[in-house]
Amino acid sequence: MKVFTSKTEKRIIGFLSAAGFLFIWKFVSIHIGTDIILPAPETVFLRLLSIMIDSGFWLAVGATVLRTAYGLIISFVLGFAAGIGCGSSSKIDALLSPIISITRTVPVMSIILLAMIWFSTDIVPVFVCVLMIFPILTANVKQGVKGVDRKLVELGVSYRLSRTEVFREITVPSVMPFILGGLRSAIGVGWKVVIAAEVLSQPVRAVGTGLQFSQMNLETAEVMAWTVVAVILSWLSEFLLDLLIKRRKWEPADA
Amino acid sequence: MKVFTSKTEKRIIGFLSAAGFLFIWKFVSIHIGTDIILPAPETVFLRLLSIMIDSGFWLAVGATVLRTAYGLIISFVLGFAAGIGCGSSSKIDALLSPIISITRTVPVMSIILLAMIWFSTDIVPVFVCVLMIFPILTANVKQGVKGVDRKLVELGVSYRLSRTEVFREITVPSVMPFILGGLRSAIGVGWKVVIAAEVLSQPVRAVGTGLQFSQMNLETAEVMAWTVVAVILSWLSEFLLDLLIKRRKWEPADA
Amino acid sequence: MPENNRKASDAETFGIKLDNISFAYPDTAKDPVFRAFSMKMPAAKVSVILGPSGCGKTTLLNLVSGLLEPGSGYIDAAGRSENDKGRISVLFQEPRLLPWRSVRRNIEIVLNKHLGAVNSRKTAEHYLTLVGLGSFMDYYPAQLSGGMRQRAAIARAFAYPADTILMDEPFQALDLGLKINLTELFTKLWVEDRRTSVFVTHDINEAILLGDEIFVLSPGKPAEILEHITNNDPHSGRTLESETSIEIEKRLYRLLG
Amino acid sequence: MPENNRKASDAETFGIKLDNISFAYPDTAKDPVFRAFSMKMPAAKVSVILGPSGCGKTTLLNLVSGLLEPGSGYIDAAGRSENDKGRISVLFQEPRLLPWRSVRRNIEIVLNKHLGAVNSRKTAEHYLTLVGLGSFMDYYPAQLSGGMRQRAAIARAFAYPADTILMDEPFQALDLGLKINLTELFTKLWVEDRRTSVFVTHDINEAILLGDEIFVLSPGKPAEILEHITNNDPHSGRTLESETSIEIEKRLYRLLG
Amino acid sequence: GSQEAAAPAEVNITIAALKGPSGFAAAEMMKDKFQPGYNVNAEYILLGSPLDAVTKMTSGEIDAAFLPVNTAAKLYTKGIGYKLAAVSGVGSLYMLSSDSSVTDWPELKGKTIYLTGKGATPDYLLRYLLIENGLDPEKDVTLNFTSTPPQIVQLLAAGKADTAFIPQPFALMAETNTKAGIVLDPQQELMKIRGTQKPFPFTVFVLSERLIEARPEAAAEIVSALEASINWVVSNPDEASAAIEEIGIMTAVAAKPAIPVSGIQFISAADSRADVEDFLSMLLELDPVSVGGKLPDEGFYFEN
Ligand SMILES: Nc1ncnc2c1ncn2[C@@H]1O[C@H](COP(=O)(O)OP(=O)(O)OP(=O)(O)O)[C@@H](O)[C@H]1O
Ligand SMILES: Nc1ncnc2c1ncn2[C@@H]1O[C@H](COP(=O)(O)OP(=O)(O)OP(=O)(O)O)[C@@H](O)[C@H]1O
Ligand SMILES: [Mg+2]
Ligand SMILES: [Mg+2]
Repeated sequence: MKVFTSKTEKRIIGFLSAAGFLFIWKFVSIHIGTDIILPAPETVFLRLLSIMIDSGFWLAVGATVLRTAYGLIISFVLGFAAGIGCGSSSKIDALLSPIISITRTVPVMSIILLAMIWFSTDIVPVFVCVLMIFPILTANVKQGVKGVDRKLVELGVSYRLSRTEVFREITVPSVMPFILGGLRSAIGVGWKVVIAAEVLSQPVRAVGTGLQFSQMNLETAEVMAWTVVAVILSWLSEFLLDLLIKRRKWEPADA
Repeated sequence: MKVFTSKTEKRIIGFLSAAGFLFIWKFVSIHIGTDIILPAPETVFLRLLSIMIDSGFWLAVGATVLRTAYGLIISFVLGFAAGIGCGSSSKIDALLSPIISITRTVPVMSIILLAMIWFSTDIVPVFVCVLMIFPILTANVKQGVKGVDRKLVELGVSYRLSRTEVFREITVPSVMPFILGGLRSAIGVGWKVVIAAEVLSQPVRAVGTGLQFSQMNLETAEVMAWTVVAVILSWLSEFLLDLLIKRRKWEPADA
Repeated sequence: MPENNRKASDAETFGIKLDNISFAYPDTAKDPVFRAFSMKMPAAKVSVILGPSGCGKTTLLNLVSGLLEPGSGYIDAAGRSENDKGRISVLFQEPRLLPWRSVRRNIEIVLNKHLGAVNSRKTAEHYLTLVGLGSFMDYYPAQLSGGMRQRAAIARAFAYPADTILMDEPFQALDLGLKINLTELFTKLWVEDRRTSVFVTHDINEAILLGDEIFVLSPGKPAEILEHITNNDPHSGRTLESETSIEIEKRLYRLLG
Repeated sequence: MPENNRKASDAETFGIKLDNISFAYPDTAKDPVFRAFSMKMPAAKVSVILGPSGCGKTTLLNLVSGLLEPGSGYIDAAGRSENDKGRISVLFQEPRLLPWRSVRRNIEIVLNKHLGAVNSRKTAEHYLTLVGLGSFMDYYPAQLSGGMRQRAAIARAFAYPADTILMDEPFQALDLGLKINLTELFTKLWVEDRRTSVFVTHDINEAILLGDEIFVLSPGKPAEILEHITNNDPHSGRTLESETSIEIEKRLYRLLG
Repeated sequence: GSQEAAAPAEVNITIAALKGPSGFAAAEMMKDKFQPGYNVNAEYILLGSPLDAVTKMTSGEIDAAFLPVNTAAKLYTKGIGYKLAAVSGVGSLYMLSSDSSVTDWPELKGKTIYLTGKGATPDYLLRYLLIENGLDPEKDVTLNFTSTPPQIVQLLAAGKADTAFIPQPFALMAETNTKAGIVLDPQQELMKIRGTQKPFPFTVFVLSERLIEARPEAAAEIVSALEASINWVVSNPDEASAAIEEIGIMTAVAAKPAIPVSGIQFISAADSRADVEDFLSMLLELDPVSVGGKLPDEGFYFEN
């Protein structure tokens, strides 16, 4: 049975573990001793402030946020559609699964080559992101659809609910947890992939470009600063998603 | 309601869509016209045969398979443990989530150097893989645990089943679909990540290194050949997992 | 989908016919539930089905409603096939309420298409009040007691404008008082527009009070019709004390007791 | 966990006491289910609880079994708290079988710890046969009819070596014949080792045939004890015709009918 | 842009430089957005990687770019029409080691050497030099690859690596930030072995045949502009490094010390041909794949 823990208590624990993490970081950095490998937290923090002053910084962040947003939204739409399709009709499943599993399995490296030919460097990361996320979501949604309570579907059928009604009233609510679960983890991956792709494809304005540039100049502190930015970004995004999830009523979901 | 489709029918459809894919590939390659960007399928196939003759090929494949296997197994164990923990105790959740979300969000680019310092280039891809997969699985399992039917848990409690019994008889079976769903998609990502990391860390023997090498030399056909290898590998792995999933009895899972 | 909600007038044209059907569940195919089974349930009458647990009552209803297809043979019932214009209202053996919807919404959902939003709401609330859930309309199923869920499901089945009503042990898990009220309620509603109804129950009194035709199924597979009793007393004002009733009760006790 | 399965001898030392408790569900806190509610159910006796749907019977059982904690007040029952050595066997209002286990395994699981693998299997099969599921032991819950699932749950509750048995409408969804058999079965088993039992039902006849103490709860919240009837006739050989029975029946009908 | 050579017709071209030292050469051109005239409008872009340049060349998006010499040759032999217009940089690779006992190539025996890009020029060059010095690249040494030179510097700093084969300016960074110092000069070694006069050509400047055919004069202007740009960069490091940061190739701080050591140097196609061919033939011996199977014919060189 779940142990009840108060909000504040959670906060404290969370804070402690974060603090622990910082402490370890500081410790390791002292142990390593040279800034070009692992600078101390405070160094990174100061550097972060200094790069945040630059206007280019905000443009870069904005660009990356946009890319990730596009990537996730596209993946979500595709994944949702494909997942529903594959989950509810084995024909569609048979039809799509080869393509999906190819997209799921083609290494990023190989795709980036083509992507760079087909799209401008600005779009490559979005493309790669979709390629990476969309199969995950599809799998999740498919899983969910297969898990829909047959008894409730029967109910819908006998009461002659239209396909759309069954979909809206029964399928979607049952699948939601799966989708949100998938999306929740997809978001994290999304940021990672977008930034990785940015590092490779080097758009003019991008967090990834920032990372790569500062690494080329051996500015490890700056590399870390950009890293912190990336981390904060995806935390924010996850936080927002969680709000969204909370907003769903229909919580008492048994019986 | 699900439309029933015969195995053979599925096969046919699947075959068709695969054929369609090849056709499009061939068409585009003709349209593009130069091997450097997109060689024709048959060219790639021939090149594949030629690299397969080389003994180094099999060693490389073997090494990559091992890395992915390790990466997935470790992620699975960690993800399972963490997911169960976070799902069943909000204390543990509060404690782990900061660390997990950091691992989930730190860009590969930033972590890979530390990885190289800590591990030999052979292990770096495994490390990166775990970093990428483990949060996904954790999220999935957590989702699943939260979804366990409260009524069944109550049953377990009133009949005084030990924690382990409740876990084995109620939690695990309810969580399984989530885990397998997660694993199913994780495998795909796993291969991608391992290979990507191999491209970056370039172990002596690795599919990623092969990719990178042929890319350096603009041998696109070879790049594609390696890609095909990667795709086949992850298909095999998914196929195996599906067998595993099928083997689970307890199918009629409603009532 | 027809918009007109059929009234007694043309209800006569309907009826339920099972013609020499056979059915077995795929994974227990060795012993079929029905084999060469035939049955006629007249239109505009209440047919009650009695029979030991596991004999095939629910399966029978699912065959009639079209959720299951017979392995062989032929079934005719108004609104059975997607494309005919009739409608069937089903009360399952479990409440089958959508966990993520309030009780009220659960009923509105099945009405919307036929009555439109406003009337759906009115109707839903009307029937919920009839089954005594007037003050629980905004509760979620998980917040209700077993019997209350059952009543919500009953409200849904009654509210749905159908030509045929199939009910699987509707009044189980209800206390005596409620059973009586709801039995009376059903009679009251039924006499208004005599819809073809099938009523699965274990309660002999219910069978007597509600049934025009009483079918008793045999235990063991395949199931057969052990007995078919017709009761021509008018519905309103039936009592358990009338000698028809007492006489039927005796016969049923002999078969089931 | 105690290995000894208590016998009548020391059963006397047990009993269920609810002392001035109050309880409300968090999300419907405005109207509590119980307020300043007290009740004593004697040891080694069968207490039957009757009451309109939604009055709080299931809640009461959950409070006794320890699944729910009272907001205030104090509850004593053998095996209620994790760490005391008694055991409670609960029959929920729904079968609550594990979908991924065969019926047999479903029962073995709760027995294993107390009887060991071999005996668990024997016992499970024994009780399944008693409830008439002898030929369905390897079926999965989804493959059973509603009543069959209910019977599987009954077998589990009876098989579990407990000091106290709580049953929430155990015989609902069962046909008359089965009801009678199972009532007799329960009596037969009960007289062997008179375990403290609480029996929630809607069926007045059951109440009369099984109850030593009959409690009738009031509708509406908070629930109160409307009536408490004691029946000292010996269990074995009780009939509905004895004048005690008839007299009790009258009183109950007046309260519930 | 139009293929026609009709004098009045406008031609729009894109000149691409790479981030990193190879981009230094174009600093002045890019700073002033140099226009060659003859109705040719030049636009300048900065690319992240040679790969990016290659894809844009194959798709004809760019008309001028800086590439490793063997990549240029390979593209030419594969018929992606680009000619070598000049050498913009010569080799500036160095062998670093924290073990000062290494004073000559044979002493690398048993060492683990870190370098970038399996299959890239440094890889081939190192193998060649090792073999020439009687070492077997597979047995006598261990070659560890990473993706970028900075990582190697960091590995040196971490003491994880003790010997590395990296280009400038990273060799310099390593010297200032780690215990490792330059111990061997492959340029000298190669000149000794091959008997050549100049360090081997490393980065070359290529022009699209499309441009050359449409506007030969403009092409010539661009080449001389590059020469001017290179000379400017080499002779005024301060302004140059400022410009380099402004363009976004590198930070001024990192660039200034890099400029003198990074082997930036203009050699016309004509003057470089001999050395280029010599270097390519060396690669050809090592691994035909690296240059596209055969030496490029004289059409490869744009000699105005
Ligand atoms: N989980 C819950 N959350 C909120 N309210 C609840 C919950 N469960 C039950 N209730 C309310 O508590 C009251 C008593 O419920 P309970 O299940 O005890 O009734 P009951 O006597 O068992 O009825 P029945 O005979 O229909 O099972 C009901 O009014 C119900 O609405
Ligand atoms: N999904 C299923 N798969 C396999 N067998 C099934 C399935 N559902 C029911 N059965 C079998 O079919 C027979 C009839 O089941 P059914 O539910 O129709 O009985 P019933 O008359 O409704 O019993 P009850 O009164 O207990 O509800 C039973 O023996 C049961 O084991
Ligand atoms: Mg049934
Ligand atoms: Mg109840």
